[in-house]
Amino acid sequence: MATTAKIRKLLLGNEAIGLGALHAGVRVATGYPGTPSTETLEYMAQVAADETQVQWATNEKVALDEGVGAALAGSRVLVTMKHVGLNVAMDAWMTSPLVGVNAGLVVLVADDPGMHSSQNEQDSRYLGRFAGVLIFEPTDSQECYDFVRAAFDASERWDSPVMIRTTTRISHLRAPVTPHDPDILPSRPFQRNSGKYVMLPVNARAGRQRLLERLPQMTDWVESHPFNQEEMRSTSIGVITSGTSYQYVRDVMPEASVLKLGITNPLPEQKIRRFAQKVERLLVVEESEPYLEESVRSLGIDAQGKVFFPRAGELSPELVRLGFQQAGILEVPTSSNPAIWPESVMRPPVLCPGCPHATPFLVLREIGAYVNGDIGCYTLGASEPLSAMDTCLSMGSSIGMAVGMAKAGVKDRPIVATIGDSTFLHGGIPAFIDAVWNDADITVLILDNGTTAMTGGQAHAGTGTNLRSSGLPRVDIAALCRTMGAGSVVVVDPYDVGATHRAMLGATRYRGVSVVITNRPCVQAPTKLFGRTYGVDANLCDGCQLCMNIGCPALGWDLATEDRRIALIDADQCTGCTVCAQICPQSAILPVPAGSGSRGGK
Amino acid sequence: MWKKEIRLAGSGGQGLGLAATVLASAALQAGLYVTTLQSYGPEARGGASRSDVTLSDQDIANPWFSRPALLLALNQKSWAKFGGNLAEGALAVVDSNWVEAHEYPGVLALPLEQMAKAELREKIAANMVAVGVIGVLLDRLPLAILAEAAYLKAPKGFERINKAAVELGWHVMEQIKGGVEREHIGGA
Amino acid sequence: MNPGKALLRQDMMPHILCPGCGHGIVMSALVRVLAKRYASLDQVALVAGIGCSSRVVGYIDANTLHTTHGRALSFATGLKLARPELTVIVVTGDGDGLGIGGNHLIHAARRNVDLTCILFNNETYGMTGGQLAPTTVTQAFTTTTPYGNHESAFDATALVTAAGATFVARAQAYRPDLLEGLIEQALDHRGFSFLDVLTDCTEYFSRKNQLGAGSDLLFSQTRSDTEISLDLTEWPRLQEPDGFPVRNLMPMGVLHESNRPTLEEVMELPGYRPKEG
Amino acid sequence: MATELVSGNEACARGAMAAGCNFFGGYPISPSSEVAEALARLLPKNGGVFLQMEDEMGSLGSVLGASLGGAKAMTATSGPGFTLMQEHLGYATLAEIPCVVVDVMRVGPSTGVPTAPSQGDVMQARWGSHGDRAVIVLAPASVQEIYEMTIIAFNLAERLRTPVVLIYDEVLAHMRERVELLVPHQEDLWRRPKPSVPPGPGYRPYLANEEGVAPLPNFGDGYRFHVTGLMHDERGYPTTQAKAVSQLMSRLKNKMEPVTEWILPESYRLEDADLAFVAYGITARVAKEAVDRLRDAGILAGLFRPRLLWPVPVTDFQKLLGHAGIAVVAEMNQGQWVEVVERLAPRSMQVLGQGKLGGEPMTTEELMNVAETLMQKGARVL
Amino acid sequence: MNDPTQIHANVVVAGVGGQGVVLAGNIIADVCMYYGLDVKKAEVHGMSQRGGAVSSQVRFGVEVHGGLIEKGQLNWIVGFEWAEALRWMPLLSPEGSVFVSTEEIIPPSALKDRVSGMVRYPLELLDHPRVRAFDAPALAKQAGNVKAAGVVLLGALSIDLPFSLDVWNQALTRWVPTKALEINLRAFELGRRWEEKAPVTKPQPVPKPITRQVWLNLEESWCKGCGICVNVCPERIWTLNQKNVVEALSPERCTGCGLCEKLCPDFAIDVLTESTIRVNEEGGSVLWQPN
Repeated sequence: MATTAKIRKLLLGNEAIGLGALHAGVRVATGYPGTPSTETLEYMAQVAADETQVQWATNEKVALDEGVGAALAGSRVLVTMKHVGLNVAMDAWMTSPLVGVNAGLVVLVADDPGMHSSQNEQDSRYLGRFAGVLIFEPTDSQECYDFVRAAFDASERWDSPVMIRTTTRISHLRAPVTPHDPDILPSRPFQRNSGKYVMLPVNARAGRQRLLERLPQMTDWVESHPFNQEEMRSTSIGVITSGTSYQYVRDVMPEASVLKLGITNPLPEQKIRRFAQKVERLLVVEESEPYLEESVRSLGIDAQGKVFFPRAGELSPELVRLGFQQAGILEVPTSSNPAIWPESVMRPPVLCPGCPHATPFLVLREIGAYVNGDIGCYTLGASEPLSAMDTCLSMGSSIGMAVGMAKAGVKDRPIVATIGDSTFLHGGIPAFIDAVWNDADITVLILDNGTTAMTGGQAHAGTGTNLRSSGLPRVDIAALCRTMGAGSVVVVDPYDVGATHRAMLGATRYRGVSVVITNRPCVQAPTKLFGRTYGVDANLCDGCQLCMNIGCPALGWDLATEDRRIALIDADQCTGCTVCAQICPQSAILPVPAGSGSRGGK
Repeated sequence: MWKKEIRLAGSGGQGLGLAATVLASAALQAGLYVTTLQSYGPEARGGASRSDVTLSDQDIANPWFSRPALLLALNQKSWAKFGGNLAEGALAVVDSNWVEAHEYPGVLALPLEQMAKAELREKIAANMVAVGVIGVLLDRLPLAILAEAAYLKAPKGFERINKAAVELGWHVMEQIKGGVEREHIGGA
Repeated sequence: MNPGKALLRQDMMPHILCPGCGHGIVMSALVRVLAKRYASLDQVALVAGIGCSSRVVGYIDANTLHTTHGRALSFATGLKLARPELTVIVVTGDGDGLGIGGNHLIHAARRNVDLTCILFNNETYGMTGGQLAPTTVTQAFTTTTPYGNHESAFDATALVTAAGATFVARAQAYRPDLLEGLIEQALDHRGFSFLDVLTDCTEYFSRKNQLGAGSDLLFSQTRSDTEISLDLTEWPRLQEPDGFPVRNLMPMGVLHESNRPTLEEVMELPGYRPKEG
Repeated sequence: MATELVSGNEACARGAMAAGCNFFGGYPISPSSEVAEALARLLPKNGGVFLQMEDEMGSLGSVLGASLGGAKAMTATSGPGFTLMQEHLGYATLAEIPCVVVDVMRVGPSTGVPTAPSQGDVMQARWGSHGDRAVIVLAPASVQEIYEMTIIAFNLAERLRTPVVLIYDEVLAHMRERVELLVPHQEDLWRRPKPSVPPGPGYRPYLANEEGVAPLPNFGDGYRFHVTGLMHDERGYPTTQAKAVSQLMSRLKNKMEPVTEWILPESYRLEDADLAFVAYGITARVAKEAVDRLRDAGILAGLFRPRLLWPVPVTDFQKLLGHAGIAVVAEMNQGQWVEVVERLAPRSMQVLGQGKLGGEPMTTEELMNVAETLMQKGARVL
Repeated sequence: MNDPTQIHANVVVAGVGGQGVVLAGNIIADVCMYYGLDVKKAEVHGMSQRGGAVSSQVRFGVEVHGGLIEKGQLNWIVGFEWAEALRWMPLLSPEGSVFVSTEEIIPPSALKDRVSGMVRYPLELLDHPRVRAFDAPALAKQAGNVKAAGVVLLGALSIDLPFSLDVWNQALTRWVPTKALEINLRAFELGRRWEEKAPVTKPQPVPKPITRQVWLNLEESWCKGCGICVNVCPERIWTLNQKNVVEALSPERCTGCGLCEKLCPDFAIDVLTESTIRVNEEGGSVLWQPN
């Protein structure tokens, strides 16, 4: 590591955080995959020394627990998650500052403004402030690297976890990073201290007291911290900003003075007051919530923010420019004649060709069940043409929602919860147990594709692998469900449309908790899978479009025909899963004979 | 009314059915009424196969009889089976080479097969020799009609042999006739 | 529009088949083909046995003969040899054709009379309330297999192929176009042609085995193709799927075709005399 | 005309040919096989179809199919096979399909003695098929009669559109007798009635003619109609209406009635008989001999021989037999037609069933003994 | 612009998941790094990659702040797919230009209008002086693998940029897996000479709308309410009503495939088209017909 330290690398923000953590001497890194946080651990797994533990945990709560444990045991720990993951870890998160750390504990929380891959948009800084921890907000990959190293020092200094908060455009921004020499750390063996580490009410009260005493000291420390940097240029406009918003401000208003906040909890009140006094007009530019804006205002300082810059969605240079224009700071350009370009196409995410999730939703739609979905690729079962999902809330919620539906007395259609293997292990199990316990008449469809596909194919407890290990014990989901008391557990091949149909039908008719588990691996990860290519016999296809209802991207139309659109299979995309061939009522979809130009064989 | 119930017996394959056919055909030709019955099925393939022929100068009401007036027995088994159940005063013709039938007074023991072999080089024609013998005993069927029937009903290639065999039997029987007492033959 | 609809005995419709019965789909394909081929059905005879499938012929305005249980082929054989100019189509069920009538089936195949036999295979005796049929798959529940079927099912096509049928094919109710095409090919074929059509019993078999309604059953037919399933065996699975009491995977389409003189030709019946030279 | 020595089974085949039979579907069984063998030889030479089927159900099935195609069709079988044919006999009755079924009786039940004669199928011929049905059963007693009755059977089958059963025993089947093979005139061969209306809407295949017979066309004649073994209405469509069903059943029965006027029984020396033998088939011939010999012995015996077993020749029976004091019903079974006689006999008549089992025909002596014993007892005879 | 160490520019690589868009962006960024430039590159991860639009926004210069490119400041679009390139054109600077593959990947959602058969996708290529469209996959195929189409486009882009071929090749060597390197280097070279090599071909015919007219006819008294049509209809036109008889919910969506008719066991549905129309005068009412 040391030999390559000085070379400038092009790293994602996430990767930079991972590298920074490694250079800070992290010995344990854990987390649960979640866009946009996932690549941190994946990168660390690639580059870390052998003795460094990098592994996925079953969920964020478990990861944070592990993190606190490891920190108390003397290892610097990085725990990664996305914003909604922090909600899962919330219980431990709120208490961990009371327990404190021994070695540094840094929690990466990646927010997803604009909800590129999330079910909500939340500003995790509130949760950092809520817990009373330091929040570091880097603005690019280099800062990611630098801040995480500083965060470990801070964590140990303040005996508290530290949050590194990024957003999509930081996590997924690739930019140069110049690393420094790795830290050399003193040993910090575990010291028994049940009075501090055991959260009995009496001890917790003491912890709470420590936290409250610590906060003003931390504020003082932050006041002088170089990560909160005043960049004085023109004094007519001052902008307080953090994270990626800083970069947009720099791009759009290069002449503006900026107070760039690298640490956003606690806030440097004095520094803010000073900066406010230096500029004629003060604006706060930040993504999503008016977190900084409200804080500034609470100091009695007149600042404007969300009135010009949208609270919903992601910021962009355009939006920032628009905000400044609305604020009357930038001139609205006289409309030139912009080029008119044809409208592009909507390209919503879709299930991949050969995705084993397609058939179950096809079947669910036919059966007409009420489907409670969950978080994962299969949430796409909600969109056209599968359109077979009625609800989706959060990780692991499907089963509980189904139980609720059943208990509400819904009887006109079967109630189904669909949940992926990783999500089931993440958050589905307690709800599942509840369903069994309360004798809910529901069917749980576990879409087991042997990976955490949505985030790019990460391991989980059912895969027998983890980031840096293989041959691990594997949770047998079917056996687990039986053990938990499901009355009927059936494993079915989702590429077998008829069998899937029969299995789902049988399960939905079962009274009590029934389980159907699909058994085909994801075609994309961890290995790209494909079989024999299939094609459409134009003489047989009558253009009924039934195959198009799978929503397979490999299926399209032959546009040359005039009185009907017959189907066409893109041989490059076709994985040969055979589902369309099975449902084609005309038997028009057939394997392409080997040697006819397309990819044959397996 | 003249009526004669004849049983032709032997082992399957000895041509008793044909013998019955020749007799019946000749009788038909001669203006007589006739019925034939023969053992059937596995019995016809066994050691004691039989063909029954009833001849009459009037319509035959009942073709079925259990005690024949004339028995031809070509083997011992047939004799054992049917020899003990003959009508009163019945005659029996047996192949002397194969049948031991001393105890019965009306037995005419002739070396039928030997005769056929010696004279015609076809021992299989013993049945037709017997038909000739029976023809004489019946005294109702002219030799010409009987020989013609044997010729017509013979399997392909056996026409002349069968005809000659009937003639052989007929002539041999004519010669013996003197020594056979008339009342045993029955008839008019 | 199905042109075959005009060939129905309108005063008998709607037919007695249960809602969603696959037999109706096969019937629909059959009349479609008949309408395509024949301006009039005067020279077409439909001969059926006993059972739900066999009821189908009564609704078609042809020369229709609804015979006794299992014996349709024998009636048809007699009819065809007596009137060789007729097109004779036998409609039978799996119980009718393979159970009680199995003997006639194999001998009809052996004789190679120029008949077309369409076997409506719904895995059960529907008319009598859903009992075990020779085609009922192992494990399946019927009213006479309350503990699941312990026996194996017949492959009708293998049977008739072995018996000497000169055209053997399999189709499904789910794939009406394939079915129509195969009916046409079977009718084109000179000699004994046999078509095993997989249909479904929505009322009895389905209920006993929790297979759902008509459309559910149609969907369960989607797997019935060995070529596809062979492709799938090459794919990795995470664990072995549980077995269902479902039909063995069966190949579709024309499974056997051969050429030998029909009985009519051998008998030199009118219209079947051997060609000169 | 030719006089030939032929067996009963051969005569049956020859009679069928003379009647214009052009389809035979059969299955080998003793003691009927020679009928099939003869027709296998005769039919193809005369433009007919001979088909050996896979079993008896198939045999009669093919016959019915051929008949619907317009063929004059028959089959021949024996006891076990006849049993298997019962369903199709019922079918043919209900669907009104002409055909001739020859049953050569052998010892039963079950496989019994396949090669020995019996008269055990008389009731099966009547009641063998389930349900209720009217039947025509002919019982020839000589080879000559087999020949003639086969022709008659076809005539009845065609005219009345119904199956006709010709029933005789193994002795007659294999017995050879002189037979005059009379070639019937074409006008003496009855043809099945055909519809008098052209095809078209409103055509009703099962609308009976004045004889109560449905004048079905042949398949392929341009009429399209439905034939079913279900109870049907005049359109041939299945019906479950009680009225329609009972009408149909009555018609099927009523149309058989003239048969007893067409097929008369044989009466032998009955005019002054005190004791009447009632016998059919081979047994009647034995009884005839017994009559002569009893009369020689001074007993006034006579013979009533039904040639039509079913429907029962009631009128003839009462006319011819009315005055006899004793009726001895001789049959090679445990007593079948005797039940008919018991039912028909006047109160004054003593009816005795004389059965014979075991596969050997009754003998003259046996019948004479019975008669003599009865007469000795005095009974109510004189 | 000719000094590779002083250049300031924004490039977007746009395409569809799986086309190698992120990799291409990395290669460009890598080349810039060689010249000591500051680089910011925004990528798309997660759900959007599932068959959705993927882009790499590469910003480089002496000093670069944000990773996102502002409208009017986009200098080059490298479009791996036609519609994806089009998506970025509104951001193009007045002098900006486009290298785009003529490959058209039509998403399933663009094929919703099954009655007219019209595709909601800009099938027609643009005739515009700054849009340089060519059949990159064809060149990639020449190079040895159709999947190298993106690198062909990078080759084309490289002509406009002041970076040396060696540096490009080095970057390729770093980012492309060794076994595919030779093909990719060849593809890059073919891309640099795209003008002489690649004809502009029209990848998709522009379709005419379907003119087939369809009538639906229902024999209500024959329908037994089995629901087969409800479930097999690809357009989900049918529904069962209170009387347990089917009813056409949205007949205007009927494409006339006839599946419901063929799979109706009860002969209750007629799908009539011009060629088959013979409306039964007695029974059944025409449920729907086009105006």
